Amino acid sequence: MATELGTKLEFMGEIVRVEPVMGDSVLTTFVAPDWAVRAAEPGQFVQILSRDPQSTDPLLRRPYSVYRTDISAGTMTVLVRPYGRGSAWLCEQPLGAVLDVMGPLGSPFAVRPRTERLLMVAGGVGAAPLLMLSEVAVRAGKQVTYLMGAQDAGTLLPASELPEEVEYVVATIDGSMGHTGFVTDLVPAYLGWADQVFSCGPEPMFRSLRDVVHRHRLGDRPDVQMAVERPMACGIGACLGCVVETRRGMRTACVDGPAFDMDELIWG
Amino acid sequence: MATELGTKLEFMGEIVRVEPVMGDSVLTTFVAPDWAVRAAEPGQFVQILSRDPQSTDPLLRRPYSVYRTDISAGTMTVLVRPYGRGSAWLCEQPLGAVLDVMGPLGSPFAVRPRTERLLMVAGGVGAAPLLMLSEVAVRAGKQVTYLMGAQDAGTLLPASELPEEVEYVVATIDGSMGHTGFVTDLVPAYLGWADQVFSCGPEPMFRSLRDVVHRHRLGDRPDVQMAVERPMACGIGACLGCVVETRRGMRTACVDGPAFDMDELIWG
Amino acid sequence: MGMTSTVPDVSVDLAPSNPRELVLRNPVIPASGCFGYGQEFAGAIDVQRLGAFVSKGITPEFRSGNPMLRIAETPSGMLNAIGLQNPGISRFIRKYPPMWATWEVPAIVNISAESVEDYEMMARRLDDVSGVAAIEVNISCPNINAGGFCFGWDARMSADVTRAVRRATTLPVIVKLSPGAVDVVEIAQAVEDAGADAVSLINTLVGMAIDVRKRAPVLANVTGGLSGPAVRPVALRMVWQVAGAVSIPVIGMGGISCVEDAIQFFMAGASAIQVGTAAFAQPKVLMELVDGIPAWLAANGYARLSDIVGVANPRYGTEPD
Amino acid sequence: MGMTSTVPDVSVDLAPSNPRELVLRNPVIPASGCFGYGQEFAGAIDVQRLGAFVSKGITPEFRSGNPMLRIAETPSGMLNAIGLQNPGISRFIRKYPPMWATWEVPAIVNISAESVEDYEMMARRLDDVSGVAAIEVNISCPNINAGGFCFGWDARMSADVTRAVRRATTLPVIVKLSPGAVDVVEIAQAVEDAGADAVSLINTLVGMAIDVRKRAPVLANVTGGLSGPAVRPVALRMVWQVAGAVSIPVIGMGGISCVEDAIQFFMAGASAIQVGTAAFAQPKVLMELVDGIPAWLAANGYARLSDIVGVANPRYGTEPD
Ligand SMILES: Cc1cc2nc3c(=O)[nH]c(=O)nc-3n(C[C@H](O)[C@H](O)[C@H](O)COP(=O)(O)OP(=O)(O)OC[C@H]3O[C@@H](n4cnc5c(N)ncnc54)[C@H](O)[C@@H]3O)c2cc1C
Ligand SMILES: Cc1cc2nc3c(=O)[nH]c(=O)nc-3n(C[C@H](O)[C@H](O)[C@H](O)COP(=O)(O)OP(=O)(O)OC[C@H]3O[C@@H](n4cnc5c(N)ncnc54)[C@H](O)[C@@H]3O)c2cc1C
Ligand SMILES: Cc1cc2nc3c(=O)[nH]c(=O)nc-3n(C[C@H](O)[C@H](O)[C@H](O)COP(=O)(O)O)c2cc1C
Ligand SMILES: Cc1cc2nc3c(=O)[nH]c(=O)nc-3n(C[C@H](O)[C@H](O)[C@H](O)COP(=O)(O)O)c2cc1C
Ligand code: FES
Ligand code: FES
Repeated sequence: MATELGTKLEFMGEIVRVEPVMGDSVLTTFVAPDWAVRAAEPGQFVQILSRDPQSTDPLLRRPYSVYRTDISAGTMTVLVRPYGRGSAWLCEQPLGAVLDVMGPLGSPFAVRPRTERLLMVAGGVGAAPLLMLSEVAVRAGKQVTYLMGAQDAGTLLPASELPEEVEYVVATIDGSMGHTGFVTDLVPAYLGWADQVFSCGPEPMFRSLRDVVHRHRLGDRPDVQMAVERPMACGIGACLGCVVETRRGMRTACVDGPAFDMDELIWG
Repeated sequence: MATELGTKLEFMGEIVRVEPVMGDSVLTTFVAPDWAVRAAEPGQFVQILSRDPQSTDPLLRRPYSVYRTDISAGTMTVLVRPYGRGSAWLCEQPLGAVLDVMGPLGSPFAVRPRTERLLMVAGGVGAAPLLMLSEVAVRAGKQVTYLMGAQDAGTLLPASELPEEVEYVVATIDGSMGHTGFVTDLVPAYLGWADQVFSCGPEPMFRSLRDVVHRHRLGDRPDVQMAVERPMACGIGACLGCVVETRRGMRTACVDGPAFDMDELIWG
Repeated sequence: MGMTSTVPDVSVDLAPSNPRELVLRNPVIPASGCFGYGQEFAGAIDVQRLGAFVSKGITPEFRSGNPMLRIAETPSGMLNAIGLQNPGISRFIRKYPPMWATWEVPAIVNISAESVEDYEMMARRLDDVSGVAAIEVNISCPNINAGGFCFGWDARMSADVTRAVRRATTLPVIVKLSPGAVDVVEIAQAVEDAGADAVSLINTLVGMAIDVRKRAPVLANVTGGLSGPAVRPVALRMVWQVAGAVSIPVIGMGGISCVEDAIQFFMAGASAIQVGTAAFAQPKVLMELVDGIPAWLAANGYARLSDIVGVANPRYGTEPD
Repeated sequence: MGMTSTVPDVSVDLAPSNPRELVLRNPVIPASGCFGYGQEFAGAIDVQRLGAFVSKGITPEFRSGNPMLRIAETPSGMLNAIGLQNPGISRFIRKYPPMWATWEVPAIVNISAESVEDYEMMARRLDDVSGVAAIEVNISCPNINAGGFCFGWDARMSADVTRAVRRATTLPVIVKLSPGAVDVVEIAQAVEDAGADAVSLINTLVGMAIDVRKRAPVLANVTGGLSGPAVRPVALRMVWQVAGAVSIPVIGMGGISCVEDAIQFFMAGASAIQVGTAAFAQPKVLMELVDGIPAWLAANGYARLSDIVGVANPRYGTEPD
């Protein structure tokens, strides 16, 4: 059951499914109000209160990309890797626990109307927003190639999570599945094919992707959107804590992002 | 399973039983190391960390009187009334959850060797230490009368919790069971009988008990021990936060108490 | 006590001695830097139901703010070093007050500067801007003419700023005190004497955090302002001290997260409260306060908010004889 | 980095310029007022494995302390107003140091007074007491000759106390700084110049809490000292500032609850750490620090603790050119 909280973005949602995935991560599915489920678009995120509500620590919500929505079931799913205090708490929440959620927040990935071929470049939990984008794109009849990198086969997103129509190509550091090496090694082969590239993963992956793209693409096509991570407080553009330096000045990851055009980003 | 923590007073104990009692309270039974179970005496307490260990809030442990120990099962039981943040958290802990416990702490009730007749005067969760004292006294072949007061029949300690040998007399404010009124109304009838009186309950009960005893007893017999409640930080006499003003100066509720001789207490 | 059947009166005038007055329907005010320019929260809560709100701190010129990282979480609190990112007073005046002029909720503009002259200039520019209900003067800023020593740590410098702002505007002037002063009461009295209509406190404490993996400060700015529940005991103590020592209204803030927290500040002597960090984690807290403060008063038999202001503070109001 | 196979050296001398020196096997020190007289924790932990410990603050005369309530919990912190309950210097000297003289762990005596003369008198009395390894001078006390203004908020008064104590004893002298000073660096430099062997910081921040049901302060003393994780960002910032400005050892404290917290303080420039409030909630934290600091160093490839002291503090040690 989802309970709304008299505000327009916060709701309480009961956890209805918890599935292990990608090694120690979990897919947590919770009930959400209809407006939230319908509003959520690929690249957006929710902010989840990751503590006992009676406690004031850890204080701030944690942002998680929307991994999947199910309008008929009235649910949303997030992919959570246990990392620090907030995510560990969230991963431990059992079936039936009720989460305090705010969202969906942020700007969706911008898929241009004429784009037909989407290339995804995913690292780690960066797989989450790209999974939703893939599903939506396939439903819209577009072609998707999904590249993913991980340490080993066990920490890759299972192919079964992706729509059948998606071409799924993987790289592992230890060579236990697919290409031995980094996901960005796979990218050059697809740069001519793709109309747009969408990427989410850790900072070093972004840097390596940028270098690969600069080296291999023709002009500024395809363009690359990178969904970046920033510590967030408010999630709604009020605190200016999550800014990203761009050619158009300081922009908020929570409202203007999380996805930015690679060519707009200023790399520190 | 109980895990010791390399220190001599702290241990981790898995919850093996959670029973509702006295309305909204619960009896929580957890595994404890053998030394802790054997050491615990009536009137002592344990300090329970009442938060997610990853959180720093609420920061301090909460003291709970030992309600019962079971040496063969290797368990301890506490009686918890949901009141504020810590107790609410504790009441919600399910079977299988593992508590971080410190204890047993404090001084036991002082039963004089020649005492044969013990009168208990309990209010609310003050029933807890007196339950254990009653069990131990009965096992030692002594006579026990247990007086308890509560708002209504539903918030009394069930008679089934007490050893059969105990005379259990109750008072309820709403008259739904036993005497209509306060538990202290029952006391005068037993003052001539009792060798010692043991009491635990809220501050107003203590004040009323003191007045009744002053009015009805002969000289300073029977003596009355009152197990008082003070907010505690360390529980081991180090912070001097929990002091009680007595004729012998400031004494710590956590080491010198929780039980003090009524005649020693200085009433503010 | 007993129950009152009417809805308690929670309105408050925060500038009783100013003809332009600052009357709020209720005492709940989002704090500066924590509520953007008012519109950011519009998707989350009913902004018009608030007592007022304070805008992000405005400076004489555009500022892009500090580089990343700007925020870090700490036990029951957070550090921020935003660096006063804002469009500057000119662009600000063109962009936001026209929108606010159509709103029901009063907008208070927070101003920051590094010289007395700049404070005065900003106050003058704001004086007759429609949509601006009051000015909050942030004196937790370095005074470049005093080697970067914070205005708010020195009574004379705090009074100088207040006097200059007072001269420049007839708008209600709230001076926001710094918790870094060795004696906050001295500063409060100095700004009262210099013409402040009200004081608000506290601004953030200065703190820091180190990333042990990077062996470097978490924040690009090294230090940041500590806010949130962690600082509440310090904030409440300062509000208590100041409320017992000045006769202008005191606006309390620092870690307020629920109705009971707010009541503590009122009982310490605050006439209104501001809420910052708590609304980041839970915007609904603002609505819970708007509804919950009158509900608490009613449940406890009070007819008006002013009945509890300072009740836990013996130094508040007339001395008992 | 890479792994070192030997156990890292975590010993530290906290009074390198004093012939009587203060060498600790490890940098973990329970803080004053949080560890009684050392024996209270004996049932919980192996006290002899600590680097040292600081006793409860001692005053010239017996003090019964404040009435109840003396403590209150706050978000990730606590308030205390114990009121320096202690037996007074004479009874103290008879009672505790003889026991400590038989212990392996060095005992540091914390002293508090309300006049320079009383500080000096206590230092003189302690000078040749066997079982006392060092004196920690708590200057967060009201100076009765200065209208109750806290010694530790004023550089001159802090230096006066330090000089008097220095005159009266050859024991290592640690001056414990107050976080209430407007500029803690100024105070630290003043006490360094006045002869302190080391500084420790921070003492508690002044806070309060109100019981809304009783409509009165929770603490009988109205205000109390705030400690625990809540204050850690403020403490770390002050340690960073002071460590960058003095050349004597800095002992950091304030909210330390785990190995990573301690590492933050070392990286800010602390040579040792004290732990107060966290050990109330979990005595085992002290043992986790004793074992965990060398383990952290080993895991991160450091051969000695001093390799990380100040590494996150560019102002620490020699300036880069
Ligand atoms: C838009 C967005 C979407 C996200 N989506 C996902 C997702 O789908 N799945 C997922 O598992 N995680 C996601 N994250 C990350 C997630 O929000 C948390 O940061 C992560 O779970 C760690 O939180 P924690 O409480 O466990 O760790 P914490 O205890 O908060 O963090 C541990 C340490 O890491 C530091 N830290 C945390 N995050 C950052 C950061 N971004 N940059 C620098 N330092 C940092 C903290 O300051 C702290 O020192 C997303 C983040 C953003 C901004
Ligand atoms: C020796 C001892 C034995 C105890 N045994 C039991 C027991 O067997 N069962 C049981 O349910 N409880 C017992 N208690 C009480 C228990 O420790 C907690 O205080 C209680 O559960 C409330 O904690 P909380 O976290 O829920 O409330 P909190 O959130 O801590 O408290 C709510 C409010 O009450 C105030 N408060 C809490 N305790 C006191 C106090 N003693 N005096 C004044 N104000 C106070 C707090 O400051 C706070 O404002 C005992 C206490 C002591 C000292
Ligand atoms: C992200 C952030 C930005 C802030 N910006 C300002 C500001 O621009 N001007 C100002 O006077 N105070 C600013 N503050 C301080 C708050 O207005 C408030 O005084 C402080 O956060 C304490 O309240 P809280 O604990 O409820 O957040 C800021 C605080 C935060 C957390
Ligand atoms: C209950 C209590 C009593 C204290 N008593 C003293 C004292 O007597 N002398 C002193 O210098 N500091 C005293 N302090 C301050 C601590 O030594 C320490 O500086 C402070 O608590 C910050 O550290 P923490 O956050 O680890 O507790 C006391 C602190 C507490 C909590
Ligand atoms: S998180 Fe507050 S502006 Fe983005
Ligand atoms: S709780 Fe610390 S002395 Fe009793």
